[in-house]
Amino acid sequence: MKEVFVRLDRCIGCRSCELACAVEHSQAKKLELAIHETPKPKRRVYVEYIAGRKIPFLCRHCEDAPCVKACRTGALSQDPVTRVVTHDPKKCIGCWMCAMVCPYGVIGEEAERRIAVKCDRCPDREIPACVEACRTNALVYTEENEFSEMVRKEAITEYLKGYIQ
Amino acid sequence: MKRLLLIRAERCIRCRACEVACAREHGGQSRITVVETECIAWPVSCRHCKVAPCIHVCYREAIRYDERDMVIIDENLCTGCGLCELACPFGAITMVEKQKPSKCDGCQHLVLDGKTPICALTCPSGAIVYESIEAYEKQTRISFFSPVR
Amino acid sequence: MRKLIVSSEKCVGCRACSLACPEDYIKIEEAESEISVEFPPGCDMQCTKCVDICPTHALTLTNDTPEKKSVKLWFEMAECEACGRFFAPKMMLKYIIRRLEDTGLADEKIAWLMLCPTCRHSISH
Amino acid sequence: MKTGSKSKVICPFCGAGCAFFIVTKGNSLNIEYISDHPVALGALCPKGNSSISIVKHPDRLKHPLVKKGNEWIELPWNDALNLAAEKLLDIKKRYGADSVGFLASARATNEEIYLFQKLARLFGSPHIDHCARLCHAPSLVALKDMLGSGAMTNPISDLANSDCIFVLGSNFAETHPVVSRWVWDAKDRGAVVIVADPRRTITTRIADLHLQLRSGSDPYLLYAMMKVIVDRGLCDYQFVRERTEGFDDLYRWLHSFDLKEAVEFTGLSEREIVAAACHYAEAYSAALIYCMGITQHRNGTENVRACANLALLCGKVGAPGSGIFPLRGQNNVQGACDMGALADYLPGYADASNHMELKKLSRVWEKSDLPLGPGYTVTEMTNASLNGKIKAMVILGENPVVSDPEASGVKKALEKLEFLLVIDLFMTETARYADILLPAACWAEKEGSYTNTERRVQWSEKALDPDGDAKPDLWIIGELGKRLKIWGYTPRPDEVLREINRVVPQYGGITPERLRLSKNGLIWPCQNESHPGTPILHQSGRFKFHTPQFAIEDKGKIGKNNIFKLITGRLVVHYNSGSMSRRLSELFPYEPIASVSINPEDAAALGLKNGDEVKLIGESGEGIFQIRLDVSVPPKTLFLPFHFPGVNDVVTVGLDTSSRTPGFKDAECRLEVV
Repeated sequence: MKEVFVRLDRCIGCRSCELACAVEHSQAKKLELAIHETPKPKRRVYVEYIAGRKIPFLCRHCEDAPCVKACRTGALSQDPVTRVVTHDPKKCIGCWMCAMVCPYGVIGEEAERRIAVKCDRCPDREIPACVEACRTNALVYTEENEFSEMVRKEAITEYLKGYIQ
Repeated sequence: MKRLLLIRAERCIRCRACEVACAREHGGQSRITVVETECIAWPVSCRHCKVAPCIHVCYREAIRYDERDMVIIDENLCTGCGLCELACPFGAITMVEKQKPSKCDGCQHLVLDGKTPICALTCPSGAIVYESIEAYEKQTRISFFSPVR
Repeated sequence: MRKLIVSSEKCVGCRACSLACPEDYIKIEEAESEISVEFPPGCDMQCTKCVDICPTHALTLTNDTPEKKSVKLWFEMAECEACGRFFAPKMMLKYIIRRLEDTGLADEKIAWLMLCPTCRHSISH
Repeated sequence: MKTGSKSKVICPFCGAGCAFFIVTKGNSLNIEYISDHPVALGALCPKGNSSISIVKHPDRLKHPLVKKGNEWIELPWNDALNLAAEKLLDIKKRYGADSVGFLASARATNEEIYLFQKLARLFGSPHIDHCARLCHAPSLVALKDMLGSGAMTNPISDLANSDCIFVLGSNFAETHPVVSRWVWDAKDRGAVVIVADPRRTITTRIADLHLQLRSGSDPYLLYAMMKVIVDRGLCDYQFVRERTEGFDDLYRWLHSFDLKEAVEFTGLSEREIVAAACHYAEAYSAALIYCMGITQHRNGTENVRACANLALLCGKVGAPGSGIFPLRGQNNVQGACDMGALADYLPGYADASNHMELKKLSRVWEKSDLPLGPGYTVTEMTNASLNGKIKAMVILGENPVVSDPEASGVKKALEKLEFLLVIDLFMTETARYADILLPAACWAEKEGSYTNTERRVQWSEKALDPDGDAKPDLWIIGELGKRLKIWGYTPRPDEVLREINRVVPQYGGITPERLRLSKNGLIWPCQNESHPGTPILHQSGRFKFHTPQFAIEDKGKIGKNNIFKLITGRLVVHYNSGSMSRRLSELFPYEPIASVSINPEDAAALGLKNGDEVKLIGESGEGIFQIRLDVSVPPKTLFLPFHFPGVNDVVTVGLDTSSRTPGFKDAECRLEVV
């Protein structure tokens, strides 16, 4: 299955992913229209500056997702095949159990309705909006083995560079 | 940003300070219960849901939101039927003597004065916090990727 | 003396009337997996508390002469899925599901309603 | 009486020294939290939250009582005090002044404790001690010797700045719940928390690394860690070179120390020891928290020395986030030590067996021939009473019948006394043996200063007048002194504190005026009025390494013939001897009886179920307790909370040689199914 991988060393903290995410989850799906919408479009990916590093946080769609377990009403559900955790706003009662058990802190609040919002990995798109928007390829949407292969290749290139010099 | 009573369950040391403080503040009946299992403990109290089942189920409209979006019970309208106790997804409403429901009112008397609810004030380990979801989640994210770990 | 008419379809066995009655005319009997509510045929009080309080409008008081026999309704109790305790009449839970219809929460079965309030304390389901 | 008032008081329970406001409105009391208080940001544990119920508790003593035969007779204050003084003077005349023992309370104010020890010493008895002897006397002896001060080096909130927190023999989440906030804050910053404890406690839930070592093998663990650190070159050589002495001896000793032996003895794997050592030594700043799991052993002083050695070796002393944190138990036990209510120390930790120091003190007190120390300690006093060397005792708010080991012996000793004067809030187990029982005012009913575990001296205000005839301890001690012809008048707290300023050098600048004005109190050492206080000790100065000389006797009895290791400890909802917490309806229902925790495997082997009763047989006493199956207790070990009378009947232990602290945690007992 494809996952969104994060390459921490590549993130420059430009927050393009946050913007793209909010636009993607607006009604109009266009930046110039989205900014006037109510409820205000909300990002589901968060870039944090921690001790000089920039780290994008987005839902890891955990295999054994604590948020799904904690959800009383079944608003959060996990696809049995893709393991994507989706949130049904109709069933959400705004109790914040999911936010309290999430180890990554990636469940946000839709301020107007006071219910949870979280990454749904852009069901309407081939590639999630945040990945597409990332200028530095800090976010990668790929298969797990392809990602490790990529990292391996990069590492060997780096190593060879030093060797040749 | 609306501030809420949120729980950092991993911090709970099941000391029950919240229960004692809550009982003192609300005339002897604690509205928060510390639940413990072998590996974790956490305080259970009303989550003040936005779509609150207890409000929907109450046919007398005795349960409502106050100015700060906390779910409160109007004791004068309540008949003690126990529907809210059964409807609550968290078991946070208990019926006490003479079938009066007892549930967290988010320390309405303190919060309206600009203070913090008593359980969040007294929690020695900082397991109960009174802050916005935004701030809470940010704290979670930052502590997840703290530098030394 | 007024006649008390009970609608057995509407009553869910919530016990509110019994608690409201100032004279304890409405009697509750609890068995292991069942609960019974016994309504008197009539009432000589000038109060309508039970009628006012009934969530399902199952009770009416009329000025007819009451019958001799009292009405006894039996309700099956629901069993907690986690601890196996009988905690509430099944009808009452059904009524709650009906009340929650407009929230979008109501499926044919709401997960947490199958647990007793104590078992709902658990952090995960 | 002030009505509708708000007074800042210090919590009467543990040593953390949380402050809160008592709000009185007519007859009702309530708590208002101080959310910017430095100890815990205004948080209170369940004990602190229920503390105001003590004030109006119906069991409070209201009048002085005198025992006539088997009955208590109420007496006016004047008569009771006259009678007490008469008896004491009579015993002094017949047996000499040193036949009277004095036990101070670690929960009275500094002023009261100072005046009490002054009373004892001016009366002519060197036998003054208090319950620090039962907990942190080894810290006092060892740390004073090695670092120069026997107290916690950094404030509690400084734990949040640590990168590694090493917890030894402490269950602070239950004993000092407010400490856990700062440990969590450090952890959120990325700190590593290592907890060494034979049990799996609430504290070990916080831990990243839990070292489940065998009870009593702490020095082996510590020296094994030091050996790893030295072998891998992880010590702070600059610190060792510039600021310490005696490293060579320790190095040589460590060279001959066998890691395998430690692995065998502690029951830990070598990997765990190495991991703990590397985390501690490599962290930028590291804190070492220890508590009674270290001190209450027959080699308690040696254990504390090992802790200090480790901290010195890695240079983790005297910087923000780096220090040694012995958590003290009572809200003023630090102050009681500072005030010299100890058998071997005068006020300000001057040596009681030193003639020069006594001479200095006698100049201030204007009386020559002060008694030469060291006097009897808490446990020695009861023994001396059994030998007939102590004939009378004055006990200020202590409960040795519950808190001392071999409680049956203590009871016999108190019975044997010719005269026993007890000053307390309640009819405690000890008070029942008194000849005269004087009712004291509780903490909210008097004013004075308290020193918490981080050396913070705080002023506690008077919130209300005592019910009935109860009087503040200071007044009682003053009046008693007047009748014993020691001084002419009863001083006020301010006057006593001013005398403390002159006598105790660390308190030189902690004047009543400054204390009342300062919001967060002052942290000693504070030598003069312009000194701001010293939150972090040992930022400069030289320290001494200690060359270990310990031997752990393993009698090898445990595990055979139903002999179990017995660990006693605290529960979060109870406090020490329980004379307060067992009376509080808020706390009592959580833990109503002393139930003994046992590993389910052991219980299954004996055919025991939850709630069954067993008989525990110690060397000098026995008791019947209920069983609680608990996986957190290791096999062949029992855990018993010591807040209940009867628990210490089972505990029979030897004393630590240097500090004369009983090794509570070394106890063993035989279990019999009833």
